[in-house]
Amino acid sequence: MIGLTDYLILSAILFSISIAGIIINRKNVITLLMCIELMLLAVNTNFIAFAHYLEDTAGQVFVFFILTVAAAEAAIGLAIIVVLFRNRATIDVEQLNQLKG
Amino acid sequence: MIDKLPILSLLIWLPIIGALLVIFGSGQKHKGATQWLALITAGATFFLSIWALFEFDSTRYLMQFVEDEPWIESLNIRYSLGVDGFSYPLIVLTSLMTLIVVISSWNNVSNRISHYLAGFLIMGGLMNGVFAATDAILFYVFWEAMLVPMFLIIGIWGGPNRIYATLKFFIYTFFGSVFLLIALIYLGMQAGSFDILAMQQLVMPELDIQKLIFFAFLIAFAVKVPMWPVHTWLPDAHVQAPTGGSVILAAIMLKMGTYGFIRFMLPIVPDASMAMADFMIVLSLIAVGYIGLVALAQKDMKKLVAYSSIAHMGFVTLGLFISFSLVAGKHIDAAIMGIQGGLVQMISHGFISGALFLCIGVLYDRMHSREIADYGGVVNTMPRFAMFFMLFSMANSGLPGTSGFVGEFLVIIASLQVNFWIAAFAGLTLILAAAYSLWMYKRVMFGEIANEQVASLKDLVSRETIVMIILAVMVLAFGLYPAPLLDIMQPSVEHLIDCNLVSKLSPEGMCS
Amino acid sequence: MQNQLLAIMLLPLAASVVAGLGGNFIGRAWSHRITIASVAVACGLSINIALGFAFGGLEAANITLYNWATLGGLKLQVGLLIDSLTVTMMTVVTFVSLMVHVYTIGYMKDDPGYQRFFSYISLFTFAMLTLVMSNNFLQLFFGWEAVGLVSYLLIGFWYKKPTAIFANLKAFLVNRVGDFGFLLGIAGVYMIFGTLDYAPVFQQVVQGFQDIDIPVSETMVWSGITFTCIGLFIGAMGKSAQVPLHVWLPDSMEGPTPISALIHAATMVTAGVFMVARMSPLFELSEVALNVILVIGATTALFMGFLGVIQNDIKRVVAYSTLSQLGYMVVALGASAYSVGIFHLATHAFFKALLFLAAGSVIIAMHHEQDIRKMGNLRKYMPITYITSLIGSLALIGTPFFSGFYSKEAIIEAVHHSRLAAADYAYYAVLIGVFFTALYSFRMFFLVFHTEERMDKHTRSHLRESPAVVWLPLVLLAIPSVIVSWFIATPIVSGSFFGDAIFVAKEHDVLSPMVEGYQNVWGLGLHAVQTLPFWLAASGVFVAYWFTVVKPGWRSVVDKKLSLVNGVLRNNYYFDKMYIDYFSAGSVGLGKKLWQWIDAGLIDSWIVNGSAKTVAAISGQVRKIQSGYLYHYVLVMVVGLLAFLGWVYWHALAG
Amino acid sequence: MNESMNFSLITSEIFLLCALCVIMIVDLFQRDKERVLTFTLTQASLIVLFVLGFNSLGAERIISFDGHWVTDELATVLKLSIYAITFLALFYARSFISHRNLMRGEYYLLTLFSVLGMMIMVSANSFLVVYLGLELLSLSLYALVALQRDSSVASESAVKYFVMGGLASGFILYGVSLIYGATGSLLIADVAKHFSENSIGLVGQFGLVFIVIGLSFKFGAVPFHMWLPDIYHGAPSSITAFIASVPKIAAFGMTMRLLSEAFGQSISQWASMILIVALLSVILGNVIAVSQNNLKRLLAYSAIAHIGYFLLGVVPGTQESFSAAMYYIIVYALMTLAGFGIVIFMSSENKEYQKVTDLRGLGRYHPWYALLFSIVMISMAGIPPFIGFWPKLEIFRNLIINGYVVEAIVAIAFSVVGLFYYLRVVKEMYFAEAVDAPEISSSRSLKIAISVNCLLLLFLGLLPDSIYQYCLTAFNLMG
Amino acid sequence: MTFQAIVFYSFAAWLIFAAIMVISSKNSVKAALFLVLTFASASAIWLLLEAEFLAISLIVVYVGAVMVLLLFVVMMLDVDYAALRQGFVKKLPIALIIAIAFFVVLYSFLTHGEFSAEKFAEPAAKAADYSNIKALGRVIYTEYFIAFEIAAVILLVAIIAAISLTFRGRRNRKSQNISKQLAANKKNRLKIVKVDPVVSANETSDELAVNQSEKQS
Repeated sequence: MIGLTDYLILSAILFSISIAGIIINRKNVITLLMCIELMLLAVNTNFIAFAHYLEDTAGQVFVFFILTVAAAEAAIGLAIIVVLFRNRATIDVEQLNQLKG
Repeated sequence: MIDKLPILSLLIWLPIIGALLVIFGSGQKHKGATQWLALITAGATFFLSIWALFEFDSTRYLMQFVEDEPWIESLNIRYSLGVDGFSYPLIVLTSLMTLIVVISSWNNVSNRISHYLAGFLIMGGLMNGVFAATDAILFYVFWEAMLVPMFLIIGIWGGPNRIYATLKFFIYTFFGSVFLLIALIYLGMQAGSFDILAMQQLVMPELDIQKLIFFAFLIAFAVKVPMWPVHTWLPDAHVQAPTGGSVILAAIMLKMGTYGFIRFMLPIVPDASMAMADFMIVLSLIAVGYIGLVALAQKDMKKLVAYSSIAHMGFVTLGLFISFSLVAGKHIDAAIMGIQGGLVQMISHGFISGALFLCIGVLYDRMHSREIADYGGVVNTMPRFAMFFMLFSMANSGLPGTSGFVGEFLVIIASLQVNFWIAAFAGLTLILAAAYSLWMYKRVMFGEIANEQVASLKDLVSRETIVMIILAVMVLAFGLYPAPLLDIMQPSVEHLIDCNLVSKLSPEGMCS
Repeated sequence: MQNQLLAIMLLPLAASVVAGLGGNFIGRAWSHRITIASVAVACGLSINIALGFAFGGLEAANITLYNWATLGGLKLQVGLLIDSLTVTMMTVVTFVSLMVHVYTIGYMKDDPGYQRFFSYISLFTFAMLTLVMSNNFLQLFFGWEAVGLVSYLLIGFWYKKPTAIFANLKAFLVNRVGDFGFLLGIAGVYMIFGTLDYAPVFQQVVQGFQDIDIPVSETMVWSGITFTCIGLFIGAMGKSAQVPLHVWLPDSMEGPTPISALIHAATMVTAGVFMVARMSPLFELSEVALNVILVIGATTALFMGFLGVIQNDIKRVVAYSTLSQLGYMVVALGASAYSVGIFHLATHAFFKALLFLAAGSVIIAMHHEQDIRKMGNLRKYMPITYITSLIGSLALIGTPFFSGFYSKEAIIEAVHHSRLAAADYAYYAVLIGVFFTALYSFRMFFLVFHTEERMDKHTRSHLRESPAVVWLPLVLLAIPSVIVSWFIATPIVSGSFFGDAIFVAKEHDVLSPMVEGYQNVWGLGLHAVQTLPFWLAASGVFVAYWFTVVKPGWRSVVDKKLSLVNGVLRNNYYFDKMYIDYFSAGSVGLGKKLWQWIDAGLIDSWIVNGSAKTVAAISGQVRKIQSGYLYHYVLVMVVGLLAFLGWVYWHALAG
Repeated sequence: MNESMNFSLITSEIFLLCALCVIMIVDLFQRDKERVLTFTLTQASLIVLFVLGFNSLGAERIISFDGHWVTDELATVLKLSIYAITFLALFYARSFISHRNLMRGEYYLLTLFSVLGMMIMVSANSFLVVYLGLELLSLSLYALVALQRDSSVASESAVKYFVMGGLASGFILYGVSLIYGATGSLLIADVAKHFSENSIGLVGQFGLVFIVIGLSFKFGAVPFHMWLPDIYHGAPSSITAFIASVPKIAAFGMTMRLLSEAFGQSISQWASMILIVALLSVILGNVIAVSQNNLKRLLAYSAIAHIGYFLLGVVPGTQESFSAAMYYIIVYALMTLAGFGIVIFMSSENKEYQKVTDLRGLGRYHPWYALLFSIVMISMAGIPPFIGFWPKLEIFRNLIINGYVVEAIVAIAFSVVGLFYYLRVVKEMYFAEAVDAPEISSSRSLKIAISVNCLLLLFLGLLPDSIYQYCLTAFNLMG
Repeated sequence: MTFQAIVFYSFAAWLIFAAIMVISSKNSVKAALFLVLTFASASAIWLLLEAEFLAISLIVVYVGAVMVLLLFVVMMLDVDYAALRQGFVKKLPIALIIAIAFFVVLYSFLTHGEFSAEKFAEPAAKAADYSNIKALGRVIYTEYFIAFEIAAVILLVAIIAAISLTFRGRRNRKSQNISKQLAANKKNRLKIVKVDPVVSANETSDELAVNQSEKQS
């Protein structure tokens, strides 16, 4: 039988993968954006699983808003990447080290 | 009439307001106006402090000229001022030294004189605040605020290595005072208010807590005094500071450490102080002996005087901390003698070290060197100066008849009652102080004219002479007749011994 | 009387201030006029009071001037104590001072520091008077140090001379070593008696008091009285130049000669003797202290006499003679013959001042040449100086009927009668000392005034007797050098003059047996030929004559035979070497090392700057964590998250 | 009280939104390069907001909109300080942005949007609204940082900010999801009720960890601080001044809502975490700042240290300590604004002076500004009588009262390290010999703004109660 | 194994596989497409959880809008993907360790018992006329009114921000900036590209930043 725990573990896996993705990815900023989307997906799955098992709509409403925000976030994130690319002609994460120390 | 005035507030704020006027009112172009304004302010402050002296009731130990206004109501911190026999002489000393610094910097500071004078005026006000505050946090505010103008004065008008010296000075003292803050907060919490007198009334049943507070106080005040081994900021600061800075530093700021001992440490944590008295005595004696030897080895005049200041301040702490075993041994007179000796030493050292730094400043203005080796035979070209310098050197070596003698004499006399070795070590100052003071005098002043520069020296101008005369009169007056000073402090000292040095481990025996 | 006393004390001070601060304004002549007038008045008043004590039945007076400090129940006051002892000292001081003032007019007439000099010696007179007239220890200490200060100023009067400014620093510091003991002694007085005034202290001594033990280590305890007395005596050792604190006195001859006469022969150096006599009630309580005094005094008397023999500087010979004579006085004190000590002090003041001033006269004539090997046969040119010098020398060696004879004889007798442990040593020391006193005195006398003329032509052509202002004081001093003992010997030795001023315990009384066999001054003088000291002195004069006049060549032979002894003596028993090379150089070296290793090295470099540097170094390293790479940032953040999660989880499992 | 749909309770928010729309439209038709009208309208609306907020001081606590919204003294005071400091920050920005191709309507719009976001954060009473307010703020800030489109450092910092911020939002959300799972509600009141009735449990604790870490990130506390120096450094100075100051106040509001209200019963769970984070921040921030040569970076690390001190105020968890922390954060905002104000001030038309050594000679040639900047630095170092001392005093007092003596000593000891680098700035201004006078081409508005700001640090320092009493009333501690 | 389980495990497997591919694809386009797959799988899982509206929104919003935007940008930026993949394997272990550690912590606490089937039983089936959309719609405009409004503002911000960041205005101005020309120097005209990716230690960020700011002016 599939229980709440299974969903939660699935989302935990997704969460871990997204973190690994951020750490592992050294070349492409866009992939970082995707990793964040993955992370939000994991969170959403959590919320929905809880909402389902608690028989409550609040979780689903939250997810609804997270989706909205995530969309807005993606738009702004991509815009920033575009600006970056225009300045540097690269989106290599490893070259984002002008600021350090 | 004078009792209607908020004297202490005036003593604090008058110089500060004057300083603001000096900065903003006259600007750089009107040098004369700037100087006169500063002089008038400092003079008015000093006059006020003297005027109030006549109103000062020297038969009471209670705080006088009390002002008490709410300041930070949410924390129960009050703007409360008051003076007793401990603090009022120091306020007069501060006002006088500020005036002297203003006069002495008349012609020899060319760089941004208005800022320079304003800095000293502000500092004068803040220092008066330190001595007048009866609220612990107010005290702390003045205590810390005072560092800032001094930091700038040393840093801007100081010698070649001034940056290192001034940073060291500031950070050293700040390091000390943060522990003070912690202790004050704790005490404020226990006492329910930050009133220092309330703190003194506090019963502190646990010796360990007293000891913690003791060490917090110790770090803060010992740095300021300064006691060995936290003294190394002082020689650097002195050497690099401009003349006025050295004068204020030596004459007033060092006194704040010992004032802190009297105002806070002894009355608030008497049991811990008693338990640690031997430790403090050993540190004081190290200051006398060890620092005396170190002073002997100095090649820089200011450094030498700076080290000698440390050694002399050792007598203040010695006088304070021998009082415990004297009280315990029922030698009340000797205890009074020790404490009074320490107090007189504070005032006297203010004059003497200030005067010595002024003397060195006189030479420095003319030769731009503080190295003893650069001088020799100055007496040939500056006989009048030589006379004053001789007087102050002698006073520094504790010659009877000068104020430098009184404190050391009383402390040594009292200390033999405690232990022979304390007296013997303290007595070493007779030899060491004479050795370093007079050896320096010999190398600088006596002998054939050492070089061309010395040959072209000009003797004191009248402005310098006036300053020297004032200080010389003070040094001699308090040396020949210290009774008025002692009488002012007497009730406070007796109260300290009767009520504040008694155990606070239990409420019994404490004065109410 | 109070006004008179104040006038005695303060007039010289006022004159000093006027001459010192206004010297340039009032000019040379007025400077000496004012100072001499004031000292003359003081001298006259002193003599007046002294006569009052001797004949007019003046009572001892204890006057309080003002309250110096009140400390709880203790009052420290400034005041005057006038009794026969004080008056003796006042008279001696003011009289010698007056002589020196007058003499100075001639001696210093070309010196640019003329006014300053008068100011200093007047100031000295004031300080010395304060010392002797004091009625308490505080003021005593004030005067004590004040005379030291003026001595310092005067030794270094010619401040361009490197030797002078070395000597004055040395004098001050050595005196400070003595004062160190003195101050502890005063502290001891306060500890035992609870007051610093003489009167109550002496009263307690008489009425009984509780001595206090001073623990100095786990097992050792000192008696408070002994400690106090030795402390006070250490002060006296410094001021009165007793071994081993004597080293400053020969060097102090770098000062102008009038000063040597006034301060370093007649007055200041005797302050120690005076002080011990003044404190006689205390010293009587401690036999240990008296023994110490005897040993120190005898050693000084004898061994400094040895040194006198080999000196070639005219003033140094007199200086070592002074040291030796001070030793005699101290021996008298140690034997509890305080009055005899003071007696010798008084007589010595006259003839030693005379000798110094005579030496000064010679020096003027010799154009500041002080080496006696370059003089000779001066009696031809300077008859007055010659005669006065002869009188002085005879007085010094104790020729019968001269004043010095009585006092020295009394000392030797007193020691002879003393039953203290160290008395035998002291007795033989002072006896041998008599021989050497005669030897060095007349060695110098013959070399200067007899023998062949060894000075260069130029000097010889200018040799003449000194002017009246110089020789007049010589004559005026020569008179008391001869006669003063005729009048004062009896009252002093018999104890009637000092009365209560000096206290001697019964068991220490050495004067009574002396007084028993004593008829009068003439008898004593006539009796002298039967005594050993007389023949010792005579043989001393003879040896001096033999080696200087008859067989001058033998001198170098003896030098060679005794080269080892000679070396020790030439080096002043290596005291200077020890003090300068080891003590002072050692202190400076130690200070330097402490400063460099502990202050600059350990505290500053290691702890203060070290911690600053450590913070800066750590900072420089830690900032590298901020690599600029996003994935590092995320990594740190996630590791932080993991750490917290793990921590919470671990806690939850544990709790 | 619990009211639903009472729009009068969100008057300020509605007004701001309307004003925003007006300004947006007005700006569209602006031909003026200096955007005077936009600026004026923006500042005017902030003034109106301030007045509105000031009038609602002292009102009782009302929870509305089905528990999602709360209006209380805490929110009002925080909002007032947000308006005031934003108002000042915009003055600072004015000449700076006009020289850097930043003078666009969006600058003001995005600032106002972030103000709106912050208002929401401090008034939010549910996790959902908190989150939305936070995102509104964050998104505006991401955009603001990147607004200088031709700057490569600005865009780099924007990317870093964005990625790290997204990650932090993810953490907070994951935590919120766990809390939701544990309690079944998103409303703070319900969560608090749940935890007061039930033990927090492992889920609650894990959720709490995620939330605490998210908050630490927003404050920039160690070890979640890595973004902060780079962003402060890279962003255009006027924007740095804004991000470094005002949002911290809002973050404080959020912290109070989440930690003190929702998890008020489980203080021991979060206090120890905050304590570690705070001490690490104090230590690391102060230490790293020592080796910084760039003024902006130096201020960034000093900000980390300040946040550490501030968080120490949160640790004891008493009402009084919260008010102390609130006092600290408001004062901090004022000080840090002045601090970055120095950087803005020193930036001329075509050159940006950012190195500490660039301040050389200021004391000699521009003594007034050197004095002002010294006040800032010394105030930051916590030396009385400047305002920076008082909140520190309060923080330490609360720590000691609640038994955190060792922590207080550690923190206070590291303030000595802090003093060192603050003094270095003063040192450069006054003591170092300047080759030539630093040129200052700032506009008058900037000069007035920085003078007012710095003098405030002094005058408020002399009258510290003037702010502190509001902080106390916010936690019902006075009157 | 129930149908539900089969659906769950298969879509979960897809989900994980796709997620891993997202983070490990060399090509951003591929990654984006795998992200689409991830979302699609997730939406299937959400359907299992009876969140029909959200599942559909996920597809519509993400796959339909966000992903398109993403791809659009990816295409537009014209990145050299060959260069972007270096050093991937080298850093893998750390990431793996972190991710696994993270997962282990989460896993152990999620299976600790607080989310056990006893506490969170499978909810009863909803009534036939239950509509997820209706249920959400009812609360969004009432209970969550304020949140909804804020979300609207957020979208507005996104629009403004995106436009202001990327819109470059009309490009037909051809005026000369004389001061810019005069200020030109070798440093800002000639960019020296470092071949070695390792940054030399002595070049501090400050210098770079100042160079940068000079270049801007």
